[in-house]
Amino acid sequence: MENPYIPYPVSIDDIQIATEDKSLKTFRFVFQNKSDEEKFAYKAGQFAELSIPGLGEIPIGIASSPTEKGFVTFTVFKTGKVTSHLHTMKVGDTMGIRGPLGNWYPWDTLMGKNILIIGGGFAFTTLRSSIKMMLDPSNRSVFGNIDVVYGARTPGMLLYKDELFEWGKREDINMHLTVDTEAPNWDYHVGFTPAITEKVAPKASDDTYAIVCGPPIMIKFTLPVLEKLGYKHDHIIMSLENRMKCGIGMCGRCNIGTELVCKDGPIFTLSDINKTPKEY
Amino acid sequence: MINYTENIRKISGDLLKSGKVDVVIGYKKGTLPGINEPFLARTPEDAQKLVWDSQCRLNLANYLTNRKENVGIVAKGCDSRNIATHIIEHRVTREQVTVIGVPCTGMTDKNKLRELAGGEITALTEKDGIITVTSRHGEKTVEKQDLLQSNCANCLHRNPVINDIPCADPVPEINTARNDAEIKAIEAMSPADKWAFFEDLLSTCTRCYACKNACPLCYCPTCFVDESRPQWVGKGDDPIDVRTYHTLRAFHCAGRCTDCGACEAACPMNIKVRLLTGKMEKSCFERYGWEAGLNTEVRPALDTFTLHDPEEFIK
Amino acid sequence: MKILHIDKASWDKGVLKSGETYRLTGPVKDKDTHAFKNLNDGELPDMGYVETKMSPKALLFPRSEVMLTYSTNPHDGNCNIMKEASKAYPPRAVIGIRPFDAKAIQLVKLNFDTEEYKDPYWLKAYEACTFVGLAINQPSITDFSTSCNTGPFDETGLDVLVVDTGHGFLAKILSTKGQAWADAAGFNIEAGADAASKITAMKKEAEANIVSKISVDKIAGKTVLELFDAGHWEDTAFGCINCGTCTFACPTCWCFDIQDETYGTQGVRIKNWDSCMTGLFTMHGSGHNPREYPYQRTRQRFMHKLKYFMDKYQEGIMCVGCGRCIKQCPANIDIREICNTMNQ
Amino acid sequence: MTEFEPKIITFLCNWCSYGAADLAGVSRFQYPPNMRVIRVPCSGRISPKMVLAALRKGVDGIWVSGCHPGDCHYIEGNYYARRKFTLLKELLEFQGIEPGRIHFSWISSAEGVKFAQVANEVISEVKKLGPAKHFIKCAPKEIAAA
Repeated sequence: MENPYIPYPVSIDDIQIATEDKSLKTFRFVFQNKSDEEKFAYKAGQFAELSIPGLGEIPIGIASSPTEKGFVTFTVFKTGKVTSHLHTMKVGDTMGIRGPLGNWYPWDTLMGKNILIIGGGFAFTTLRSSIKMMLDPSNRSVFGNIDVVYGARTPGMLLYKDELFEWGKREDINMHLTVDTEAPNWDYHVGFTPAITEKVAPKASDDTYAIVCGPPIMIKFTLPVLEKLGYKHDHIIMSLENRMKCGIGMCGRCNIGTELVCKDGPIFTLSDINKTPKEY
Repeated sequence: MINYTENIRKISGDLLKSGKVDVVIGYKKGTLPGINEPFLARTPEDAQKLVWDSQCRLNLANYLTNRKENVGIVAKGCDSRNIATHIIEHRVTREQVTVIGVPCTGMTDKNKLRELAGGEITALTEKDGIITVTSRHGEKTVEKQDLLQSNCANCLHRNPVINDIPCADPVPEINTARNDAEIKAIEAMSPADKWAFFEDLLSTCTRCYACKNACPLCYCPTCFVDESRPQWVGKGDDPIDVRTYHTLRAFHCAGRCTDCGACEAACPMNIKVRLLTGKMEKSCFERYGWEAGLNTEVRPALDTFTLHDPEEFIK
Repeated sequence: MKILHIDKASWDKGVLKSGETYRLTGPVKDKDTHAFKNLNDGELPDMGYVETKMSPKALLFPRSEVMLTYSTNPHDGNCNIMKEASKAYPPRAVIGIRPFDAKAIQLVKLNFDTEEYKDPYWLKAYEACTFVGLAINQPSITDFSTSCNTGPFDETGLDVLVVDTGHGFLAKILSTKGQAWADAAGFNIEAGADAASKITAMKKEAEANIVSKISVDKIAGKTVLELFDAGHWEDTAFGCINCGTCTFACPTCWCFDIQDETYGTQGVRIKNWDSCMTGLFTMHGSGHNPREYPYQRTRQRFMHKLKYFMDKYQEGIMCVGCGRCIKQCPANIDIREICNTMNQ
Repeated sequence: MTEFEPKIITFLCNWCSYGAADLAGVSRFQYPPNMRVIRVPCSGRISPKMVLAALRKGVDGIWVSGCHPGDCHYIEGNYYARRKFTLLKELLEFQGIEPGRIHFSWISSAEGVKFAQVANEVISEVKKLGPAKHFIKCAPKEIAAA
């Protein structure tokens, strides 16, 4: 019987400070047993439990793309007991990863469709995974137009900045980066994500899906914009968060109505979410 | 008791009708014999559901914590002392609260009722200080005073200390001094026996926290049992974790506990958790002459000091 | 189906004999109640027991259970690598379990034994068990099991159903596991031809003695949001003190917490019972709590039992009507009343 | 057999007793090395949680020391502490922690001699009691098995 509570042992391979305030770091892990990497086959949008013996576990979205081999990355905000400890760990340290967990963005449905990605702040991790995956030469032709609206407070708070600017130079993706207020040497948008979305988002159609991931306040103001633009609720895809422990649908704390965010989610369409209590 | 209920209904109805209070916290008839359910009356019609008898074991001050509106509250002696404590500790303001005072003749001990019935209680009636319980084995009738919870039998303040609208005339007090016999018996034990006594006492605890949740004193936004940095206590059934929990809970109540007995009445495993809080209150009384909640002016024992507090044990 | 007759003296002897093959667990007197415990050598289950305060769910889902072990010693080869705690699962006979509690185990199984994931601790313990149930002849006034797809003589999830006829026991063998236990106990005297009808008659009588009923027909027809947004919850939950009494006593409540505990450089990852009644249960790292107010937690419990579970699994409600929560609730929160309110 | 050497957690207030420990050190007053000192801002800062945390880890004795009444750097911290300690000591001893495991003292920063003297007293009292028996959280059996 496979024990779903045992994490795969991993080594920290690289640590990058992800934002100027140092509250986020990106950790790259390599599996200590090669075979575990195969078992960890994941899709963009899934998450994993990062497991530190003695401290506990935290559910974190996978930031690397399934097309990137040999490692997995996670960008982690320092907030509680486990994440604070993780931020003190060093390259070479051993810890555990349990997953992949949860569902993924509905890639089967999204094939051949135009994709509008809207992200804010720290919540760009699984979106990064998705973009990276879609831009992979073997996948790019599978999708239609890709538009990305990504906002942060300041340029220094944008995650994966180098990559963002690289993508900005490409022809096959439209990047709409924005920061809250004017900043030196900032040549992109200025303004909150919902406002920029209203300006740059592609027209709604049956063939266009929006993936929205960001802080509650961003979501709150972005959804009306999308509605105004004509996006149907089943064409708006969101990733939810709730307190989790087991990550496999058993411990009982992450439910919104009948749905378990860890197992039935974390990805839901807005029309799914509309049927459930807003307990997230 | 009948006129208590009638008076409470009348007073509450009037208070709600006049708009003096927005809600009244009281009890409504329970779904099982031998227990009533705390109830929030919002309208004069709701007020007609209010009841009072000797099965109102929980402390209604617990339901007052942090309420913002004007509240009428049905309160027996101990409840009123916890309302006073709430006022001292700024959980509510004096102006907000209208106490419908119940001169209390004590609550029945749920275990004594069960023992009396000799099985599942299928019906219970109470009239003029006589309680009749019915079970499959028949009917038993006993004077209520023989069925009292031990805190009620030892009660020193049966009449509410805050009593805006009394629902009846005061009842005579039945005790003049603390009865610490049970606690003294433990104090007389050897350390090893004391340890073993509490080990056994707490052995059935499941950490459901009914004791702390039934307690009007336990309102910290984050209880120490939930603190994680550092984590003071494990969350399982390890006996030392259980002991740590009960020890700290009792200490947190020290100088604030009115011995209302809600913790013990709430405990599904019938653990005598009052032995620990009782020890603290005994110490507060012996050392500082302190009894919690007798007025709304004096700070509780651990929130004050005198220059010459006893300190014979300090080197 | 084979029915055995066992007189009371042979019962005791046989049960003890089965102890040579099985680890025995059963109801024994524990302070002022009964509890399911592993029986010591020579100890017998108290077949005259009325009820246990705690359901026997802890046999498969202990209050605290070590799942994994680890070392944080850098000189250890396995430093910071989690290992499954070694555990043995010898065959166990659970004697005297009540039918509704056995039914509850089947409901809990839906959570721990899924297509995608299996909880090995629960499942291995479950598979090691032979459930020898004891029918309830005299249901409690809070027993509403017949409204919950079970009842005092329900055979669901049992390997043997034992019926106390007063002069002896009738043991209905319900599975090969049950037959194996009977063999190990040396019970082999088949009851007379009237045994089946005797059991049926006693079952009818017991069911007729059930005075509590609930009904969920209208709940089934309503949407989750209709029930969730109904205006009554703050008042319904008013008396609730949000302790964990009901969730811990409940045979179908399965929620748990995972905790690490380190002792020097060695540690364990433990599964502990948890309760949806507590604020911490759903508290986000940010401090945001989707169930910030106590009434929201009470609502979750009843919505889960009476609606979410029903919609998710199509296996009825997540309640077997044992009545423990009703009897033990310090505030007299009564699931039957709440069910009525929801079912209006 | 070597003599039992107890571990004693010692909470010293920053302004008085910690200074006294320093003074005892520089003055070369002798006391055995059984103390593990934790410096706290004030004896009033000590929470029962901290005392229990130490007991749970298996310390054999606890000693809390602060400024003399009237000398608290925060004017009245030690007056509150005095009441707190009174009740805590009684609560722990009520449950079977032996008298003699938990000690309190007032020692000013000028009282290096008193510090050494009380240290000796505390150690000898705890030694007499032997290793701590109660309130120690033990590792579950699974660790021993691993």
